[in-house]
Amino acid sequence: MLLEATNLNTYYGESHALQDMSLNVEDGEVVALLGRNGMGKSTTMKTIMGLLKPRSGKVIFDGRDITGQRPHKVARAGIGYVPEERRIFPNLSVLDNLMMGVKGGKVDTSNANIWTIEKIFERFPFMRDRTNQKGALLSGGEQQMLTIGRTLMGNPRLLMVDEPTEGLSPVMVKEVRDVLAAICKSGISILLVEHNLKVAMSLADRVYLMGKAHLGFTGTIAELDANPEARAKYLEV
Amino acid sequence: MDPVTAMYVAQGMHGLAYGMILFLLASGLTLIFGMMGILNLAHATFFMLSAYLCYQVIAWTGSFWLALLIAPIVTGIIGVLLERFLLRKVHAFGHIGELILTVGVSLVILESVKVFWGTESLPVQIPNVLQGLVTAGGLDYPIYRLFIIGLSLVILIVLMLILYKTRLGMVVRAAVSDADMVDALGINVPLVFMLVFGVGTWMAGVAGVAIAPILTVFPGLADQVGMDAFIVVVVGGFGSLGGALLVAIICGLLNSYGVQFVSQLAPVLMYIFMAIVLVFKPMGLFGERE
Amino acid sequence: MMNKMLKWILWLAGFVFLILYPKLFGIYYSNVFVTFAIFALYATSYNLLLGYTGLLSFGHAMFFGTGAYGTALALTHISGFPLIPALLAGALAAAILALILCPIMVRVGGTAFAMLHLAFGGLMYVLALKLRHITGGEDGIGGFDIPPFSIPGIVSFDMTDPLQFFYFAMVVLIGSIWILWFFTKTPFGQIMIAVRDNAKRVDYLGFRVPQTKAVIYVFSGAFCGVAGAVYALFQNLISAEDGFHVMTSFAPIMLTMVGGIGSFFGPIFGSAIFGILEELTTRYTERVELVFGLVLIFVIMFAPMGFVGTVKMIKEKWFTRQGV
Amino acid sequence: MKGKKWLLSIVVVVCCIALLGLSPAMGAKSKFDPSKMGDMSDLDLSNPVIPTGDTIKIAIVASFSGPAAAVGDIYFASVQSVAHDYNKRGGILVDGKKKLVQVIKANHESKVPIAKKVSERMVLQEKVDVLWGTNGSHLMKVINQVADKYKTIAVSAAAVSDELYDAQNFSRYSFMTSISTSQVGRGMAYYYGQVRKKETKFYILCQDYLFGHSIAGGFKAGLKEYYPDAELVGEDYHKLFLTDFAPYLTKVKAAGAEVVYTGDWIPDAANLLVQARQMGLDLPFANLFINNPPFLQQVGIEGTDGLVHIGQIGSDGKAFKTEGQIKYYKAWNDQYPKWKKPFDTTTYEHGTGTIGAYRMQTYWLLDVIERAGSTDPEKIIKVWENDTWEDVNGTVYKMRGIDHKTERDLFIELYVPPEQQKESMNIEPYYWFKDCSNTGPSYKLPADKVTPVMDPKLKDIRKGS
Repeated sequence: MLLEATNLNTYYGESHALQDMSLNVEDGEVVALLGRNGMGKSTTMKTIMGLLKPRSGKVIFDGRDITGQRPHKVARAGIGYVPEERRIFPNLSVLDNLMMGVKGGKVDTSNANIWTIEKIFERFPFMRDRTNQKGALLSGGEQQMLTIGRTLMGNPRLLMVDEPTEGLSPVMVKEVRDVLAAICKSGISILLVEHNLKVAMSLADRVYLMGKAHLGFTGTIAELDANPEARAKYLEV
Repeated sequence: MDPVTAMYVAQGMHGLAYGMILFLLASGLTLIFGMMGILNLAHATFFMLSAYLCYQVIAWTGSFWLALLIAPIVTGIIGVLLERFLLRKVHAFGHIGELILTVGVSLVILESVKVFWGTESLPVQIPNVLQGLVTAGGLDYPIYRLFIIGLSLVILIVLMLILYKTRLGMVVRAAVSDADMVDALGINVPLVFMLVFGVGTWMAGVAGVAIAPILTVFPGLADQVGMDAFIVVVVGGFGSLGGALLVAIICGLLNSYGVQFVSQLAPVLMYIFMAIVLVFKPMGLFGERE
Repeated sequence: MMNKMLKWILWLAGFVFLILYPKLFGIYYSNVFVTFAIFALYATSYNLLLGYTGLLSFGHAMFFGTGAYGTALALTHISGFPLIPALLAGALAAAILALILCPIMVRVGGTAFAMLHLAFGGLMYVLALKLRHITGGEDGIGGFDIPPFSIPGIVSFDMTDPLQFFYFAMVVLIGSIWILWFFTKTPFGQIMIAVRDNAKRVDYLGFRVPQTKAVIYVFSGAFCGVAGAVYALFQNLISAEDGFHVMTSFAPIMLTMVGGIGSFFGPIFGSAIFGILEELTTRYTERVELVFGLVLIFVIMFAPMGFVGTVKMIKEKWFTRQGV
Repeated sequence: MKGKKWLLSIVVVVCCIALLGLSPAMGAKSKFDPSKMGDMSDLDLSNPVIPTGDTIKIAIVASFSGPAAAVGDIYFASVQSVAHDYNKRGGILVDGKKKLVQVIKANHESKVPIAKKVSERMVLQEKVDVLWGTNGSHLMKVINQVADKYKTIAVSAAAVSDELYDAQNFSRYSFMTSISTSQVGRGMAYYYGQVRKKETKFYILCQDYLFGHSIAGGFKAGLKEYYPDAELVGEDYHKLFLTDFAPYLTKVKAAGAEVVYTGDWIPDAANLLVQARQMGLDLPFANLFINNPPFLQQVGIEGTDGLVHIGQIGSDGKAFKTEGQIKYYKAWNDQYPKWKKPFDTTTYEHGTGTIGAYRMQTYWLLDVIERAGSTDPEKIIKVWENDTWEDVNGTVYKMRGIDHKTERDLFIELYVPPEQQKESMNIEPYYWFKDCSNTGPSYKLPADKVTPVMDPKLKDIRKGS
């Protein structure tokens, strides 16, 4: 088991945003976390990432307890986080944005499996021509790619991607999907929060459905397909 | 140069010198706010503390240069300790908490200064090499004020080089716009915070030492300069070094030419400038982030 | 039923206590109490904004100062001006200032809101310093005649008598605090809380957020003005320093934080705590600022929810333990 | 024979009364007598002996914290030294009982509301007999208001604005023993116009508040009166606690001024002068507050040479002309080396100058109480109004009955390097401070040339009372 979160309870002030949330991700697996707005999907990710501190519960990553650790420690343990709203650094150039993702500031060129700037450019060719452009000047889709690329520069073993296709054009949505599929193929596990059910279904091996602040349903894609009640209860508006 | 032109040029130089002092103070303030969202109301107190430390180092060693080296560093270390052991702990309670905490800290420092050094004005001499005037084209100008302008420029250039040419600078610039994200990328942001806080207070310390020989060192030293630096940060835009530099110089010039032409209104000009800018750009001239 | 009765008994006891207070403690402590009540009203009006809409202002001294100057100027320049209109002049002046500012203020929030207030507060301060012929500058205006509180033909109370002024101030200040409290209980007050918690949702529900903010803003400014007006009457002097200095803007923030943010009565407790603290420190030490600094640090480090929050927490802990 | 003797004695008595009452210059009603001083060898300001219980209580309402905290210490040192003297003499007989003098610090923190509160506390709770104040006219105004309201004697020993005792602000419980702004202005103008007659171009640079405008106004009025040929080449008012004086100084330079008249106090006066010298502006500064030793040391001998100080205490020429003056001086100066913080700085080395003025005013106050034989304010007022009293240097102080301002000679002191200071410091070691300028030549400005202004409206008001 790569990631194992058990019985997480997180609060925003007095409101109980996450109730006994549990999930796990196997090595090389794509897991989708689905549910309607405001159910706690992003909260789950933030809690795992250490951006929010759970009051109780446990997060084990690769056999190590990372519960409530500072985000940079979680990141160094091997979790890459691609947040909602993309959150690139608007005042930094494309290249600097990518370099921000490098842990320790230096790219280890001795290891062939490591992500380098060159590899990122191969994957996202548009960046090559715009290395010195400020992040703020990129389009939404490009910013999304940049965020993913930036996270990849840290060589994560697990990528947590929050709503990557939100607000993108259909062409861009497809491109993001393809990128994620390719990343998965390269052996990186993915935990995905996605509104676009089609994209999610096409990528995921398993799904978790969230009700208000808690886990509603869990199973493989096939099991979800076979369970219209769960879909009605947790997904349809 | 005829005497009238010389007077105007001299006023411009005064404005520049005061503006650079303001910049030294404001740059730390604006970086700290930009990165951490902390309105450090103790910032000007560090400026005052450093002036006292400067006095003390000179009293012990007789060397202004040693004071210029040591006093800001000690001030910076105290700043680091403040960040590490107090501010970091209250971060979770929001900005008002940090604000009140820095007010508390500034009061404590102010009183401690009085316990150690008393309340009388203390003298600091200009070092011998920097005494006197330099004459050029009919204009006499104090060497020490030129030194202040020069020193500030050097610090400004070094600061810019670090910010725009090093990885550390990149991290700082990134953290100004989104500190949490930088943390989530595996960079130890609390450590960077502590460093920036230290550098910020160090620069306040340099400003304190630089101004000590012009002013007597007394407990109320921080009040006016502190408020002016605050205006610079607000008008320049939180987190914007360029904004701080530009507005600091504008404020310095408003100050000196204000005295020259509309003496009675001189202190009001800066506030009117601030009010006008903020009405049209509530986040300041170069502020972006809410 | 019992609860209601207890409440009434408490109110009555408080009322009797206030009436007897000057007799019990003498003129000096009566004056101390008036100061406390002025700052309690000031901080409570301020907290209407901070605690209920989450808007942090660094410049509320301008309303306090405008209220004080309004009253003082009215009494200085209009001979025979009666007491209540003078008080209202202060409140009105502050309300008008708030009205003028609110088109600018309501469209911003967060840091920008705070900084705009810092700017305008600072501007008011330097203007008060500079327009010496109107405001008296650093020295302020004072020595104006305090008119008696009179209902023609029925009664007249001499307001220069500390005792009679005490009762007058209590009626005005506690009355104002009561109005503010009542205000938070109205449907409008409830919307106000909703604005703080989720401005977007209130917008969806059809209430206009900027307008809601504007009403609260003016209301808060006006009552800060009342506090200032009473202050001017009480001190018989108002100067730029007391009226408009940034520390005067800071006072209600500190009182609110120490008393407990997000609670209506927090600022009142804060004002009481600071009042008592000031009494003690000025008596026993010259290091007044050191004590205040340490108190602020202590509160933020160990009791960030302030007095009310801490009491609530202790109470909850105690009750849960009882439950077990 | 018998009849003639009777007549003669009447003539003598009448003459004596006339001499005493009509001509203060011939001898004041009372005076400071050094020979009566108690043993001051145990005067230790850092460990003051302060009696408690049934005492005569003097509250020093001043700033003991905040930026001006040093001022409170100076007041305390001055008043406490006098109280110590009286206590060593066994106290003062008031209301049938010998009472010691208790000095109480009342910290107004330089804030108006605190000043009011602490003054009220002193009156209502500590039951002090005298409120002794203070730096800042606006604060003194508050003290006077409290004094008036609760009928307690107040002494303005350090606030110098004439307006405090005009028709609007006058309180019969408050007495102004200090110099006033109109006296300073007139005195300076008299010196430059009638004594020195050299410089003609003056620049006024004062602080922008009531006091600054008041002291500038006094000088302008004085120039009109005593120096019509003088030219005012500039006039500026800067804000308090200013950081950068350079823009003002550049204007002063450009205006071609020969003398800068400033009402600034420390630290503004110090910063003004330091920055002026740094900018190569070597003009004399005429000022009331520059006699502060630490500041003089900072600016150094060169920087302070030629300064012109106006003082309310001093003497014409040599400072020490009588044994009594030396005894009085030594009572302080001999004890100074053993004092600790904050009384170990050069400010406290000599009990003369500003400190001397505060001390003398306090001696006058206690002398008045002694003669009133009571701490009853009414009795004190009766003695003090129109009182004349001679200080240690022989200067006669007259408390003007109508507006409670003090008429007295003033002194102009020129600042010179240590080796020339023996002109005033005529005893060992023949200089005041060895590393900075101080009083050398000094001139007396006769009291009738420098009377403080009087608000004419007061005459009508006080007749009614």
